[in-house]
Amino acid sequence: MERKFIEYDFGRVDSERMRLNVGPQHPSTHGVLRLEIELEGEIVTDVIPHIGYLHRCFEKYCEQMQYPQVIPYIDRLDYIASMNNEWPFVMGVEKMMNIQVPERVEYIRVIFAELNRIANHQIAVATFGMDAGAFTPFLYLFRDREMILNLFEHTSGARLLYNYFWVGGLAHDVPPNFKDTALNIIKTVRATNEEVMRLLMGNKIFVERTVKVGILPADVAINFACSGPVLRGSGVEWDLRKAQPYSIYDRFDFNVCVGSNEIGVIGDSWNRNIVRMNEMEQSCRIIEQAIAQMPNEGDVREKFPKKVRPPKGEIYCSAENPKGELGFYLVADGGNKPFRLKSRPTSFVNLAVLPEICKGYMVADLILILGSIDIVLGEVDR
Amino acid sequence: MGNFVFDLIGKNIVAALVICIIPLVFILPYALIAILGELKIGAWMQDRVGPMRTGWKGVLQPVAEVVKLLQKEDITPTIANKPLFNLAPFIVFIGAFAAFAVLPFSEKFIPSGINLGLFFVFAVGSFAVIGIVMGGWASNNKYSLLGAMRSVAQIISYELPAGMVFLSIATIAGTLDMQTIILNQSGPIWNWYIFGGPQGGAIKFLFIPFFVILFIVYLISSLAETNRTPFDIPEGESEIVAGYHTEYSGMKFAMFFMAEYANMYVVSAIIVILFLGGWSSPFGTSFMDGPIWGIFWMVGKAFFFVFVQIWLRWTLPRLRVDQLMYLGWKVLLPLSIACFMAIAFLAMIN
Amino acid sequence: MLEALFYIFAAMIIGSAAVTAFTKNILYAAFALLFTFFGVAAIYVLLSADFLAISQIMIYIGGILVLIIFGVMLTTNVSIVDIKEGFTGKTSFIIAGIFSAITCIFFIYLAFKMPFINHAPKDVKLPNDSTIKPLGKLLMTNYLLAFEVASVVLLIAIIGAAMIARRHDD
Amino acid sequence: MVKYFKDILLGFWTIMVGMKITMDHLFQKKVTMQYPERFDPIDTGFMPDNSRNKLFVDIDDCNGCGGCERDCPVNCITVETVKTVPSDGPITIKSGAKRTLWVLKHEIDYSKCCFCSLCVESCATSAIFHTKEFDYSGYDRNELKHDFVSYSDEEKQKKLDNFVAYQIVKKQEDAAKKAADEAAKAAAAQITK
Repeated sequence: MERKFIEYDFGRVDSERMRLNVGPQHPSTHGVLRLEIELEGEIVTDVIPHIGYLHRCFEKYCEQMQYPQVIPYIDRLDYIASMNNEWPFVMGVEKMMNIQVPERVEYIRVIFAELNRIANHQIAVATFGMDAGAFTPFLYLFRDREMILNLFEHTSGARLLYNYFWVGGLAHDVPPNFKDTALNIIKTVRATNEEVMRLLMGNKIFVERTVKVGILPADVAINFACSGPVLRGSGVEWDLRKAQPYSIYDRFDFNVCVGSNEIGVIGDSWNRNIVRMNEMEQSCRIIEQAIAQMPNEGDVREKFPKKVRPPKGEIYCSAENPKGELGFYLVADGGNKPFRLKSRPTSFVNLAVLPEICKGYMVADLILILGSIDIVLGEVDR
Repeated sequence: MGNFVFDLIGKNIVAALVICIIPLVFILPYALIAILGELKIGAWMQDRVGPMRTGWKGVLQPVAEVVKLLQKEDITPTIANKPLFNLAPFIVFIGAFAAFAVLPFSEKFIPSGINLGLFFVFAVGSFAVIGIVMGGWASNNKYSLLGAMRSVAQIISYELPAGMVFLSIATIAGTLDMQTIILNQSGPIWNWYIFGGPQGGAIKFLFIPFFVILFIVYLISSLAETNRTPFDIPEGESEIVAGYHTEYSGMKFAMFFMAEYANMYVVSAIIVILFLGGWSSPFGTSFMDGPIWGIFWMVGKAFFFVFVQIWLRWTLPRLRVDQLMYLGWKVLLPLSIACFMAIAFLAMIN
Repeated sequence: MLEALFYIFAAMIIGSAAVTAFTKNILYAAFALLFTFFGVAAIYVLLSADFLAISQIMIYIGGILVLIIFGVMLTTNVSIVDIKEGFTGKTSFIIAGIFSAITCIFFIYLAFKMPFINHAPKDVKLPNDSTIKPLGKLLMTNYLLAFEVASVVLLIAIIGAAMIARRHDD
Repeated sequence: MVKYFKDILLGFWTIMVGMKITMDHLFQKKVTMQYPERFDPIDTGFMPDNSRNKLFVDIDDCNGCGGCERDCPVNCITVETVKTVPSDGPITIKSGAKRTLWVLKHEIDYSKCCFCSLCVESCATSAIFHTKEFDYSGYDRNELKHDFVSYSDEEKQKKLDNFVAYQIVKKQEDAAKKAADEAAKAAAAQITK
C-alpha cells in the first residue's frame, strides 16, 4: 500500500489509500470484468479496468472459418443483441459480393434489429436499476423481454444466439402471426416503459443517485470514440441510422434521442439511461412503420449465393448497435474464408472511458457509472 | 408475565431462564414467517410465484433455508481474527434479542415490565453496532470493513432522530414505561398518539401533523437502523458484495440473518407501541379487547409494519452514503426537533 | 441468587479489565472494554439503579466504545502495533514510581479515614419505583448549574469538533 | 429553502407512487411458468417447429458426403466412411439415390455443438435435423458424444475388409486390364507396322 499525504489547511493528514479489487467475481460488474480501484475513504481516486477473462480469439478464429460459419461466432460477441451484431458483417459481405437483398428481407431485418435494440435497452435499464438496488423493475423488464425472445425463437429457432441474418437473406421466413405478435410486443413494451418511468426513473432516490454522477463531457466522449447512448447521453446527435443511413433506415421517421439538461446534467448517468428509455420508444415507432410498409409476399432465401466467396478486396461496414457503432473491417482474398476480420467492438471502446469519468465519485457511484455505460464482456474481451 | 412464571415455578434460576427463553420461542417462528413473507411478497410484487417446491406452495421454504444454513460448512477465513470473528454474530444477536425483554405482547404478557422500557430498547440497540464493527473488522476483508464503517455511521446517525421521537412521546406520555404508554392510548382510536394522544381536548387536533411527521421520521430511521432498503448500504450487494457479513457462512450467517429479522420486529413493535396504541383494540375497550385479543392486535399491527418494510424493500433503490447522512442530519433531525418542540408545547398546555 | 449474579458480573468486570490492561492487541483491549462496561451496567442493575445502568450501556457502549473502536480501526495497521513493555527510560520510570507510590499511600489513607459501608446493605430499603423521577428532579433543581455547565461544555466540544473536521475547499 | 421542502415532498410522493405500483402488481396474475410441470413443448406450442435443439442423424438417409462435418464451425461432427463394393449389391439410401459410401461413424459431440443449424443447411439429403429434445445431460463428457451408426464392429471390419479386398481385386483387374490394353496396343502397333 502506498501512502500519501494530503494537504489540508489545518495541517497534514496521514491518509492511507486502499486498493480494492472489484471483480472478476463481483456481483455487479456485468460479467468478468476486474476493476482495480484505489479508494480514499469511499472516494474513488483511480480505476484500472483489467479485461481479458473471456478472451476467445474471435478475430483469429474467423480467419479459418468460412463466411457462413463466422456468423455464429459474431452472435457471441454482444450476446444480448445478436441480431444487430450479425447485420454489419452480413451487410459487408453482401456489398462485396454485390448482392441486392429483397425488400422483404430488409424490412424483416429492420424489425428484428429494432426489437433486439429494445431487448438490449431493457436489459441495460434493468441491470442499471439493479446496480442502484432496485430489483423489481428488473423483473418487469425481463418479463417483457421474454416476449421478444419468444418471437425470435419462433422465427429463428433460438432464443439468444440466432444465426438468423445470412448472407443474401434470412435463415427462415417469419411465422404467420408475426405482425400481430410484434405489434402486441410494442404495446406491452410501451406500457411497461411507462411503469418503469414512474417506478424507477421517476423515483427521487434513483434520480438523486444518478444525476450529476459520472459526467462525460461531449468532447471527451468524442475523443474516446464513444458511440451509442453513451455518446448521445453527452448531447452529441450522432446515430448511424440517421448520419449514414444504411439498409432502408432513410425510409423511417424517427428521432435521435440525446441527453438534456432537464433533470440532470448533460452526460451524466441519468442522461445515458433516459436516452435508452427514449430510444425504446423510437424503436417502437420504427417497427410500427416497418410493419405497415413491409411487403407480405416474397422468398427470404431467394438471393442466397451458392458459394460465399467475396472477390478480393476490403470493406469496412458498420451499423448502429444498441450499444453504439459496431463495425467489421473485412479483408477478402477471394477464397471462402476471410483473410482478416477486424471488429470494432462497441463495449470495448465505451469501457475505455470509465477511468476518465469515475474519479472523485464514491464506490456506489462507480458501480452505477459502469452500469450506465452498459458493457457486455463477451464483446469487450472477444 | 415474569410474575406469572415466578408464581408457577418459584423464584429461582430456572424461572429466570424460562423467562429468558420466552422471546426466543417467539423469534424463531416469527423469523420463519418473515422470511417466507419476504420471499413470497417479493415474488408476487415482481409477477413471480416465488418458491413453490418445498411443501404446499412452498410454505416450508424458510425451514429448508434454516436447515441448509445449519448444515452448511462453517468457514472461517484463515487470515480472519478468529475470536472476534466468532464472537461478532452473537453480539449482534444479543442486541436484537435483548430488546424483546421489554416488548409487551398484551396487557398481561410482558417479559420484563421495567419502567424504562423505551430507554432500554434504545440502549441495547447499540450492541448491534459493536457486533457489526467486530465482524466487519475481524473478517479481514476490505468489503467487510467498508460495510462495517458504513453501518456504524448510519446506525449512530439515525439514532438521533429516533431518540427525538422517543423523547417526544415520552414527554407527552410522561413516562418511559411501554405499558403505561399503551395504557394511555387505550380507548377509542383517536386516543392513539398518531392522532394526538388522549390529552388536550380539541386543541390536540392542531398537533396531529406533528405526530404524523414524527411517525414517518421514526419509520424512516427504523429502516436505517435495521439496515433495510433503501438504507441497506452496509450490505448493498451491488456495491460491497454483502458488506460486513461477506465472509460469514452457515450458522454464523444465520445469526446475522435472525438478528436482522428480529430487529425488524422490534422496530415495528415500537412504532405500534408509540403511535398505534400497542395491544389496544382499535374499536375501543368494549370490542375485541382483552389480554388474548391484545396479543392479536399487537402482533398483527407489528406484522403490518414488517410487511411495509418488505414492501419498501421491493420498491425502492438504495441511497448513497452521503445522501443517507444528508437525510439523517439535515432532514430528519431538524424535522424531529421541530416536532419535539411542538409536542413539548402541547404537553405544557395540558 | 443475586449474590451469585454479583460475583459472576464482578468476575467478568475484573477479567475483562485485566484483558484490557494486559493484552498486546489494541483492538482486543477495546473489545474487552465492552464486557467491562456491560458488567458495570449489570452491577448498577443489582443496585436498583436502573436508569444509570441503561445510561451506562447507551453512553459507554453505544457512544464512547464505538468511537474508540472506530478510531483504533481506522488507524493504520492495528494488529501490528506493539504496546511497548519494559522500561522505556530510567527517568520516567522513577517519576512514575514516585507518583504511583504517592497515589497508593493516599488511597490507603482514604480507606482508613472514610466511613465506607463495609457490609452488604441488607436492611437498606431499595427504591421499588424507578429512579428516573428523583434523578430528573435533582438535575433540574439542586444540580442545575452543573448540568447546564456540562451541556455548554459538550456543545462547545461539538462545535469545535465540527470546525476541525470541516473540509476547507479553498 | 423552498427547494428543500419541495425535494422532501417530491421524494415522499415518488416513493408513494412506486409503492402503489408494486402493490398493484402484488395482486396481478403471475407470469411464471412452472417448468417441468407446465412444459410440454409440442402440445402447448412453446417450442416452434424450427427450434434448434439436439441433432439427430437418420443414418439410413445419410450418404456420407461429409458436408456437415465441413460446415460445422466448432468441429463437433466426425464422419468416417468407406466406399461400397459391387458385391454389396445395388444399395440405395432412403430417399432413393444410389449409395456410394458406407457411413462407419457419424459422431456428434453435443458438449461442443453450438446449435447453429449450419449442418442441417448443408445436408443434401436432409438426413441430419433438429429434434425437440433439449434437456439432456451426462455424468461424463463422453456421454454427450453420440454415434448414430449402429453397425457392430464386425460389420464395420467386414466392410473395411471388403473394400480392401475389392481394392486388391480391382488392382489385379486394373493390372490385367492394363496388360491386356498394352498387349492390344502392341498388337495394334504390330499390325500397323
